[in-house]
Amino acid sequence: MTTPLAAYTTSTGEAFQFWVLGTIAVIGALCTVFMKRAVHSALCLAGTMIVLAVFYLANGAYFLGVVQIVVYTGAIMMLFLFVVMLVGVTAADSLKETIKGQRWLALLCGAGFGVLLFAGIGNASLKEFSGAGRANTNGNVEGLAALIFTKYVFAFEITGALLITAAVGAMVLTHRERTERAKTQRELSEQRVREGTNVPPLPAPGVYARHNAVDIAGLLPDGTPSELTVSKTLRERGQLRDVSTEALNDLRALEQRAEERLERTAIEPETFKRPEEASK
Amino acid sequence: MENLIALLIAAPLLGAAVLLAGGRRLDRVGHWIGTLLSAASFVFGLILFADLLGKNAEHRTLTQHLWTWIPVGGFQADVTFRLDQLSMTFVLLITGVGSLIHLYSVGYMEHDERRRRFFGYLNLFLAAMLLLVLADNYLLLYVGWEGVGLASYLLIGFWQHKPSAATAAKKAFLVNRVGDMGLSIAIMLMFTTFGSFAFGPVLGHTGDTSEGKLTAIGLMLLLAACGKSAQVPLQSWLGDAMEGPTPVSALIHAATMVTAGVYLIVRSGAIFNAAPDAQLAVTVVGAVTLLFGAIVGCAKDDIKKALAGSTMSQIGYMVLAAGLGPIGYVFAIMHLVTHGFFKAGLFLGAGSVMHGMNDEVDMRRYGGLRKYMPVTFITFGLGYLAIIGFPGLSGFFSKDKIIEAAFAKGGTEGWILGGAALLGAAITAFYMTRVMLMTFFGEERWRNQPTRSPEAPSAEPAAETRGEHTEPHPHESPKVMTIPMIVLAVGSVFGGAFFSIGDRFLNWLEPVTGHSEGDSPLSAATVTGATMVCLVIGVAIAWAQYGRKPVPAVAPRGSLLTRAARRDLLQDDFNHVVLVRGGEHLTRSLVYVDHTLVDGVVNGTAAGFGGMSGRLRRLQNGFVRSYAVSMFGGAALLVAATLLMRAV
Amino acid sequence: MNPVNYLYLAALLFTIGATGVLIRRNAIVVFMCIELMLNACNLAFVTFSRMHGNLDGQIIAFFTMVVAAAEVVVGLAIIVSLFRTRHSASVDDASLMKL
Amino acid sequence: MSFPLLTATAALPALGAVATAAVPAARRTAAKWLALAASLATLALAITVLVRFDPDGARYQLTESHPWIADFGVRYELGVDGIAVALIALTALLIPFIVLAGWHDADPLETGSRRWRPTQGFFALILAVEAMVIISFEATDVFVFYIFFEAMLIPMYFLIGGFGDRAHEHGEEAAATQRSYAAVKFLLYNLVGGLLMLAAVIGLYVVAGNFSLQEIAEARANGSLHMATSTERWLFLGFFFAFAVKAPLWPLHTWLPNAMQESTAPVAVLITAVVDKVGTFAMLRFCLQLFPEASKWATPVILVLALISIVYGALLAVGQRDIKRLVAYASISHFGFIVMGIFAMTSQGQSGATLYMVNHGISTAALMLVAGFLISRRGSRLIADYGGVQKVAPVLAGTFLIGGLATLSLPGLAPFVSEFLVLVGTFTRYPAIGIIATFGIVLAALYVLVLYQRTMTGPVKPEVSAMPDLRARELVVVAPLIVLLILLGVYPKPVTDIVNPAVKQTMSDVHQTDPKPEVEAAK
Repeated sequence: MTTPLAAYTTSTGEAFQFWVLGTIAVIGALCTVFMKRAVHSALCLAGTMIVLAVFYLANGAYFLGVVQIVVYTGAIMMLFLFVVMLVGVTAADSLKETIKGQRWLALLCGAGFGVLLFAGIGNASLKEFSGAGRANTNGNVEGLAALIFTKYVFAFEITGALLITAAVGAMVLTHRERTERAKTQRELSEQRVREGTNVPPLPAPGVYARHNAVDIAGLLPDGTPSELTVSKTLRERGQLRDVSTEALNDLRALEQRAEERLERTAIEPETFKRPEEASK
Repeated sequence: MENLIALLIAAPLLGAAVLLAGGRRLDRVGHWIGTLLSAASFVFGLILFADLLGKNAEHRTLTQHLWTWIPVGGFQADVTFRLDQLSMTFVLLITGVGSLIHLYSVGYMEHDERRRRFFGYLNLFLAAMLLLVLADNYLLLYVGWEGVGLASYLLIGFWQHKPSAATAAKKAFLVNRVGDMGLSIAIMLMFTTFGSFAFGPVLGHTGDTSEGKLTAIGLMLLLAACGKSAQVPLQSWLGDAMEGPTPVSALIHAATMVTAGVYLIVRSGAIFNAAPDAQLAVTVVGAVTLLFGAIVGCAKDDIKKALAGSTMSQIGYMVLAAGLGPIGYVFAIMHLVTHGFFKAGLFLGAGSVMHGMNDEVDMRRYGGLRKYMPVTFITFGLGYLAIIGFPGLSGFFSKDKIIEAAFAKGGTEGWILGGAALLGAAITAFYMTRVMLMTFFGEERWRNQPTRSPEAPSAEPAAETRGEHTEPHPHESPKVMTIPMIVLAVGSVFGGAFFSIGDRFLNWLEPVTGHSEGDSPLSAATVTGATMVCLVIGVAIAWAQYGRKPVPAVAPRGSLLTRAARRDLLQDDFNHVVLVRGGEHLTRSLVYVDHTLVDGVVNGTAAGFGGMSGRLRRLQNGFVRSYAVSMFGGAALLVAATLLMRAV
Repeated sequence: MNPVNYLYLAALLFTIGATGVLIRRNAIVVFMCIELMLNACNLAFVTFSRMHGNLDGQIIAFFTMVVAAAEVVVGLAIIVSLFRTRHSASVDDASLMKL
Repeated sequence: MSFPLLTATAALPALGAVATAAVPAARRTAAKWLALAASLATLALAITVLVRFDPDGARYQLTESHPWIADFGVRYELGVDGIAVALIALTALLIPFIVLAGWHDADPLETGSRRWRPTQGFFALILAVEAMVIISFEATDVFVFYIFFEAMLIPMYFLIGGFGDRAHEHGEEAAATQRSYAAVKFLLYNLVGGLLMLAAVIGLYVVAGNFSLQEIAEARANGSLHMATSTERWLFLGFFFAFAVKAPLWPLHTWLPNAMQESTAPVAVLITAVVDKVGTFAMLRFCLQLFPEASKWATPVILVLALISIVYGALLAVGQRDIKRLVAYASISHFGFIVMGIFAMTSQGQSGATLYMVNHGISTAALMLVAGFLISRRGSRLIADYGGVQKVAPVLAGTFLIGGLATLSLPGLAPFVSEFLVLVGTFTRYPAIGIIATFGIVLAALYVLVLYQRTMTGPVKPEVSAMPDLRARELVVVAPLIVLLILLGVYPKPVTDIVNPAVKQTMSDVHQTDPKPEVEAAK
């Protein structure tokens, strides 16, 4: 596939490779768009990018191919994944459209645009190919370097500046300025006592032995879940799993079996509310 | 000598300016200033009169050019005065009677705190009226014409705190405005026809144009005359005009202003002579009005309104005469002058009666006043005899001549008109006798009852100072009021005889108006006889009804005609229903239309744009993705466009 | 095979990415789709450089990558802070541009 | 290069405006005096213009001409003919009275009111309007005229929207909203007109190649500049529409009642007596001179519209309950007369119309300002709230009556002369229209007298029983106007002498001569 010289037509190998990987790339792109979960989209996109990297290589852009893999798939996509994690891996956003007509318009525009592009390329009459060979006569990387540091040096410098600016900007955006000194443990506890709100440390999640995962709220005596027991982040992401109902159901099942074991008549649920009747 | 003419007008004008702009500091002397200046105007008039008498008949026309008023292209209006026999007659009448009534008012308005303004208005009226009769062109005449209208408006509404007075004033001005419209249209017609509206060019060239044009002009002038002289159909304002102080009724609404219409017609005689149809219209209007007024006069219990009705009918006589053409012009003016005397006298008498009766105007609350106010009684009586045409008194001569002239018109018209005139004479005799009897004879119906009848509240605010709700104490008026009455009585006794013996008046006026003896089917004697008979009949009926049996203090319901006549023969009701109501509806609907339709279209457009933008605004739903869609669509379109460009 | 197919592929990927941008609400996925579009462009560039036998196309692609990297950094930072403030990564929630 | 008198006349009030605006907020009274002084100085300059102007001299005098935008052939060209001189004099004459009458209208309200009323701004805006009006009377370059014709709207907008009657029956907020409605309506109406005119101006440039009124008019006259009939008609319509909006002609009139009703009396006078005159003036100067054929073509329609304005305005005035609205509709009726006179195409009609502009300015000023004094006393604009005023304030009532009589054009007062001239001028060519228009004088009498009766006569209402009579300042405002009304009514010759030659010129521009009377009796 690393044909040094691509002429008017390419080798069948490359053709084969194109058709196979191209399909994969398209599928990956589609998945990126239509996957419910951001993580999956990210992974599919990564796949597409790798395919593209291969295509770069196939087109004789060795340097770019590598950079594609290292920078894009390596750095950028990972950045994406980090953010996804931050926002919540499991958060699956519905693909149901809320804006009226948006989806149809989008598809229409997309299709139309695609058709136009194809038409454009189609009648562009791109016949002769001088191939990447002549470009890469004295090495692809050297050639690029020569160009970057001579012809495009200013652009290069400016992009560098741009990158730095972007980095600073990202820091500024994400950095939250502390207006006051962070409270120490001691101060916090004192404050709690002073205010009289949950003087003891917050209850731990999963008071039932069966459920001690962090994302399950502990139940209050009346069986309702208590938000306090779960960490703030999860609460905000709405990733609490509420087990109060199933706990009650389990309890009822337990009672049921106990009754059967003791050969008592099945008790209607209301006997829960009238224990004195149950006692006779 | 010509320069005196301007002074005639200047004197009262100055008076008006001084009195109205002078402010309160003139309150104590104001009335004397006014009287003096009108008297001065009268004196100037006399001087000029003497001057005219000194000339021979055909040179008795003085003109004075003051300045060019409106010069635009062919449209040349000058401020030029023309004093000939006709206007001279009026000048003397106006200034003379005017001065007398000024004098009278000094006493009559004594208790009114706004007396100064009253005299200011009176002077204003004199100036305007003099301008009217002295003008040399119709436009300047128009100025005087509306000027007197203004003065009458101010004076009728002098007691503005009374809504009735204010309304009456407004009504008078509006009805007059309708007439003025006729005058202005007439002037325009003159301009388009003759290229001028000065008396000379217009009246001198009536032969050069079509009769149709002249008829149109004539009818328009007639309309104007109807408005000013309270002729049918524009007579409705005169009755209400009695809301004004009595001297005003005497001067403006009896002696001078209301006769301006007659002046206009006589002055435009040349036009009417050339337009028989217009003349016929004039005579018809005159005849109708003289009957109309007389009938109304019979029914009114308000002494002033009764007199107003009679004024209407007397002016009807004059208009009728004026409509007869050269046969009648002179007699129209003659009757106008004599009428000026006796009707002014009668009004002043009425005013004096009211003065003594706590401003009571209802004749049914009078009675037997002759021994309490003898002077008033005598003067009023003389005026009464004069108006009914008692032989030898001035009314006799003038009215008799008119009736003759009416018959002299010839043909069936002549008979009809003459008959109307005769009938009118009979009715006149009837209602005047009625007034006389109810006021001065019979038992004293004002005894033991408060005179302030609730439905007829007192006119004068002065009354509030003296008019308690008690039984009145009839008393003779002060000298300053009686003297003018006496003078006028003398005039109304001897005026007619003086004028007609030796045809003095005829010879005096003929150069201006021209004169021709019609061919009367009846001899003068016959007509006189007939008149006498009618007179006697009228008096007799009145005596039978009001002299023999006592007059009820409350008006009986009366016959249908009587009730109609009390309501001015339903003319006001007609106006109210048709014009006032109709107008109100029209304006109200127009206001609605303007607001909903004309304005609605505009606001609708605005609202439309607002709605459209609101709908477009929905596109800006704030969702980044929909913006993105539009951007993407735009990009697609751009690509398409470029491709098309390359394809083409 | 004619290398033009690469261009067709690039066009296809670009369109898919664009549609994704329009369809998805999750800011992160939207970003991924943008990346996809950028990559499609890169592929096209590379193919062009092959056609013309010079390296400029690749240079452009290289720069694109750099810029993309910068953009991703800033964009993700924005998403994070957005998430902090409104506890959601949905682009529709940030609809303050509405009048 | 002589002293640029015309520029000075326009520049002086502009400078005055700037200076007035610059007065610190604390020195309110100083600003008032400054404004008054500026307006008086302008009056002095206007009088010099009047003196320096030679009625029998060249058509445009005191001309100034400097290149401005060379690329479009725009020149800063000024020049006055008789009509312009008369109107400039009127403007310069009225402004001092307006300033005096509005002396306290822009004082900050007593505490408790949320409305802030910048006194300096009020007077500065008035002066600015004066400057723009004057220069648009002077401009003989269509482009220059257009600019100021439009720029006028800005200060007017603020005057209408920013300053209303002190007391308002519906309370502060309602007043504010109504004011802004009126101001926006005024602005939109005139802007629409202005836009059409702009299109026409550009079209004119495309056709004629420059903006100079004189050059184009001459070229039109000697036929060197030919316009296709349709082109001329379209351009004419573009111009006329703008002017018809400005001088409200039915059915484009509805902005005027709102504007006059909501603004203070002096501003209302400014609108109807000064600003609107620009519209009618421009019809006379631009429509007739630039597009004579089209003007003749449109005459019948315009006359009918004017007729409708006359009768319709009068009828609506009768139907009004609000004093200011009543005066506004009366003005609409009067503008109908003016337009009718202009398009009657007779020398009487056009001289009458010009005279009418002057007289209507004075008479409306008199009536409206007195009405303003009345309203400021009682704090209500509704006629029904008054009654018997003449008993407590006779002088006020008297001046009000005189103003009203002038409005109903009583002979002897100035408006009569102009109104009669217009009627005659129309009658000589279109008798039917003339006669119908004559009904206007009856209706005028109706609405004026009804207004006077309801407000001034009758028993004294308790609310007005304590009403003070006119104060010295107010007398100073009203008395001269009344004197002027009488003077011009008795001796209008000076004005007609100035106006007539210009009118003769205009008549020859439209190739019209007065119809000859049937009988050549007078000559």
